[in-house]
Amino acid sequence: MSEQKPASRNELMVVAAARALEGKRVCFVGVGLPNIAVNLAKRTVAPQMELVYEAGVFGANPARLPLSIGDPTIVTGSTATVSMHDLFGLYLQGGRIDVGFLGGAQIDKYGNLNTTVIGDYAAPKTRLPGSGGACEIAINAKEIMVIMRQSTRSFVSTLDFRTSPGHLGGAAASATLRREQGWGGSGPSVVVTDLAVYGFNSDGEMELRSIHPGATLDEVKSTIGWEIRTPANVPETPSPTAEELRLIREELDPTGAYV
Amino acid sequence: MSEQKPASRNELMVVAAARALEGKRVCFVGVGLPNIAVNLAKRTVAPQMELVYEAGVFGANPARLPLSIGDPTIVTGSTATVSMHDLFGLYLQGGRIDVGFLGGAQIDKYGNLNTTVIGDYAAPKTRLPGSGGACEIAINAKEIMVIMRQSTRSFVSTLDFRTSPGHLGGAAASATLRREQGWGGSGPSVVVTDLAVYGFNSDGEMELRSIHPGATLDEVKSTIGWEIRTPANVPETPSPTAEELRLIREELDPTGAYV
Amino acid sequence: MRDAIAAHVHDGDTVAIEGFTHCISFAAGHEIIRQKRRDLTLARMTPDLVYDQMVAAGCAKKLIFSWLGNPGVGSLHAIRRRTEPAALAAGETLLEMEEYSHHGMVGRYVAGAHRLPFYPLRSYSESDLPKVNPLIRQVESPYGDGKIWAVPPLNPDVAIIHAQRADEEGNVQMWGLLGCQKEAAFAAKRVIAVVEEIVPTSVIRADPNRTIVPGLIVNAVVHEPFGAHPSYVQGDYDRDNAFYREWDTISRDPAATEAWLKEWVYDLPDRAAYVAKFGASYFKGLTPPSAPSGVVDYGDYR
Amino acid sequence: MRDAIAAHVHDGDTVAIEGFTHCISFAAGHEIIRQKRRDLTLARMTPDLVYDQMVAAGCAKKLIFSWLGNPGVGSLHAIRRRTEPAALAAGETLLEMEEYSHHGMVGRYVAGAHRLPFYPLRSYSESDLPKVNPLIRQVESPYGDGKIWAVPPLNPDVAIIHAQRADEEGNVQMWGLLGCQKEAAFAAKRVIAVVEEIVPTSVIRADPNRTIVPGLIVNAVVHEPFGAHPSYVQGDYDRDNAFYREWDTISRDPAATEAWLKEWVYDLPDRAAYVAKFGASYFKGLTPPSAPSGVVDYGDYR
Repeated sequence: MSEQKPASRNELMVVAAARALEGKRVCFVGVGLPNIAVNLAKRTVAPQMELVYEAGVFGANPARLPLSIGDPTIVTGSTATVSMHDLFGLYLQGGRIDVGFLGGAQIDKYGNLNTTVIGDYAAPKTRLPGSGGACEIAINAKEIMVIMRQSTRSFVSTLDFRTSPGHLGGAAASATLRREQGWGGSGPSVVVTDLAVYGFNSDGEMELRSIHPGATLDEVKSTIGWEIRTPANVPETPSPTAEELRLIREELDPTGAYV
Repeated sequence: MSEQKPASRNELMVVAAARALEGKRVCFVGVGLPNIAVNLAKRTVAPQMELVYEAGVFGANPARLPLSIGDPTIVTGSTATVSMHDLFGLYLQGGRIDVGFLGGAQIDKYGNLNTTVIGDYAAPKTRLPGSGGACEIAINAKEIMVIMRQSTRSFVSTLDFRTSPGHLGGAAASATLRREQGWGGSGPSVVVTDLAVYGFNSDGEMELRSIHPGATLDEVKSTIGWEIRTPANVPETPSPTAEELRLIREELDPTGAYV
Repeated sequence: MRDAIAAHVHDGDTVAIEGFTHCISFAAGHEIIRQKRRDLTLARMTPDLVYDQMVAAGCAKKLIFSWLGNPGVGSLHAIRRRTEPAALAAGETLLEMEEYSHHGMVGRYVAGAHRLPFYPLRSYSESDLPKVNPLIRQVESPYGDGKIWAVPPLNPDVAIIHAQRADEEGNVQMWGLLGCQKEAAFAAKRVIAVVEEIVPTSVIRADPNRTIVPGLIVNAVVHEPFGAHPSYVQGDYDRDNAFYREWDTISRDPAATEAWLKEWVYDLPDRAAYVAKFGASYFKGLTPPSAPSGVVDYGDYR
Repeated sequence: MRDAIAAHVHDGDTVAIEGFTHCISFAAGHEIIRQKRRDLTLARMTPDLVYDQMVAAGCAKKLIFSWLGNPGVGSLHAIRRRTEPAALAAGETLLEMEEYSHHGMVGRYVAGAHRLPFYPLRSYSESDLPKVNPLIRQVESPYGDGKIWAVPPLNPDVAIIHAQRADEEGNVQMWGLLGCQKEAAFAAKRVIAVVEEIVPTSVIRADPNRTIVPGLIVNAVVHEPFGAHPSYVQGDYDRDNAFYREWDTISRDPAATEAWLKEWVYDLPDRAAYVAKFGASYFKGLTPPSAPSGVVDYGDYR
């Protein structure tokens, strides 16, 4: 193999997200970056993982990176292709999904997500795609992972719109509500960005777990709209392997359209 | 063709029931006698009729008389074979069934039916099959036809159990209730027995329409547990044709197990 | 089958051996009888011969159902003897009965499978069924258009389904009458899939729209050819109608029923012995000529 | 197609051209644009390019949806211009928006198709969606276990679905992603089925489990090869991803959008002319190699 270019920040993000899926069994794949991260995980740390696409596919085995979550390559060779009624009712709400992988335009410190509008709902500054399946994935998947680029516009103290609930106003209240209302899931566990990896502490608040190679703590803090909880010593996110980078560059996204 | 035996009372019943289906489009086929009558109609007066079996078959084209409503011959060559959830939800409750064809152990003068128990529910004298799909067919099919042998045990003034609603306590109240509660159907229109054919008058009460060849008005009246409404002149049910009898005897029920 | 039943069906469980006339796992029912399970609640839209046999063998304390009969033939006499006080044998108790309509039973499985607190439907108005089953209730529409009926979720401890084929991971494909096998399986805590044929995963993946139950929710896959006899498997064998009629005679007589259970269940170790006792030529007589589906193309997208 | 749209799509109608990424009837959308329908309410889980084009052409007054975007590419710019006040052109009005989640939209069609007053689901808790859509409400479980969310039925005036094949009676078979085509069709007052291929009824009847919509509910069957381009049809052709990206550029500019509509919709008489304008070799480039399903046997039971 010839000398590899060093990993870009997007590549660092995708690799860290893929690694977070190690050992997971059933993953619900969202549109965009989650799609790439999950397909990388399937080729590396989680070959046994079943990919579930909200389009109606269980056990997808895509021969190419799906261009969208409705790409025909997710159907051919899959274990089961079903109606969206079955997918959302039997698989997701029925409690069969271990990890829901979501993106978003805005996230707050409790992992609540906005994919609906920037600005006022009735007269938005920017109209975003909306929930799609995100709202119900956030409620029903056993665990939620988030992948998104971080900036003061996206990591905000107050969402313009709460599309998908995370830990609401804190873990204790969230856990009570989730139990009492029969939600299937326990909420977000991991957030991966182009700069760092975050978890959630026992209060349900986001907490820095590791910083990607090349990023600094100052940079991380200055791109978050609230004071992020930070342990005394922040480890560095392990670097991508040559094979991970090769898979992204040669197999999953050869045109560089997504990463 | 050799000399035919004259029609039996069961054959008269099946032929009269089949003829009542002339011009009907979508018929929901119940277990037992309705199954034979409907299959005869499909071969005679209603070749365009779509047979719907509650087992999950639309547009059945059975190559033999189905032994039960779940016979594999109703699947092979059918237009659509679907789950029972779809059959009862999309086809029946969704309002796509023109005629529901039911049998029963007891019927009253308003066409209410009992297929559940004879005697007390908790400690029955005879335990019958129960509703199956009958209760929802009675509520959701646009029109109901009934086929059953008549006797003072089956044509009763008071049902031991009302499994499937007919015209309840009379047409006016029934129509109001059906409309207000959003029932799909307008209730029973025809009852065919081994002795006669009945309709329902504007009060929703059963009324004699014709007497089969060989049966008498006295016999009809003495086998009904209430005073049946009878027009001044009761016509005779037209006799079966040689072809109708041949179909029953040679194709539909060659062993005579059902008719 | 022996291991699957031993591991997944326990005394007191709610068991659903589903299949609407088609693909009824008699093999599983017989193994449950052999392993002498007791106090089972047997759920099924149409308790037919297999539940009549299980009731006769003393496995059941309760039925949850919507139609009780020998389809196309008549009554289930063993069950009737446990239902009609006049017919009850000394020392026997009445079966508990929880009764719905077909749509109601389907709805119970759907609610269980979708993790819903209830399933709404337009049945039961002016029927006496809600009077004798307090679990059939009304729910108020939040859109101001009145009340509709509801049934509660049913989540069996174990669902047992029979189908034409599965791979070793338990991805099940089925054609012909689908009944409520999918809904019952997704509603259940544990699933046993019994199939005529184990096929390579590539066969399953070549036609993913045919999959009704994924291996994800299947706890045991059992290869059991002719495991649905005397019911049928679309394309594989026909219903053994002679036996359905014969059972009508046998089951009217408790002694004959006991003798039949001894000969065909207790005295045989497993389904293979049952099939061998009939002999291969017997099943040839039940095999239909071929009626192929044709092929569709999914396209190879790389 | 001309006759089907003229007969079944009227000004002011609620129209659902469904298909989740797969089998989107662009041919029908373009014919609606050509016939200058106005004031339509466009319902669809994922309004994509075809609705962006219809909005750009002035057909729509309202959207009912759950995800608004160009899948895998980005935004729908014509719709955004009718949604964001700052981008609104002089004389234009904001589109009315009625917004759900995917499960909510599916549930609306299911309730419509099953003739239910509402569909219950476990979405929306602690989301802001119910605050901006008063049709998302709560319903009390009759089993004492609290409230759950509900959406109302959606019964479009017309549903338009695309599929691989149908017979002349309109019995439709489809494979690959099934989306909510079946539910939308059963919910609708009228149905237009558009297919790649008209096949003899015997082909349909050879594989009845593959039928998703029966001719019974279909008002018009339209034979329209490549009628879903630039979306795809499983096994027949791939998504024309280059066009999805191109539309991102075109649709950012109102003038370019208008020019595209003129060249590819208004100035062409029908879909055949659209296909001819690309040329046959263009579509060959989108055709995948074969991936056959295999055959199953239904058995010939006489």
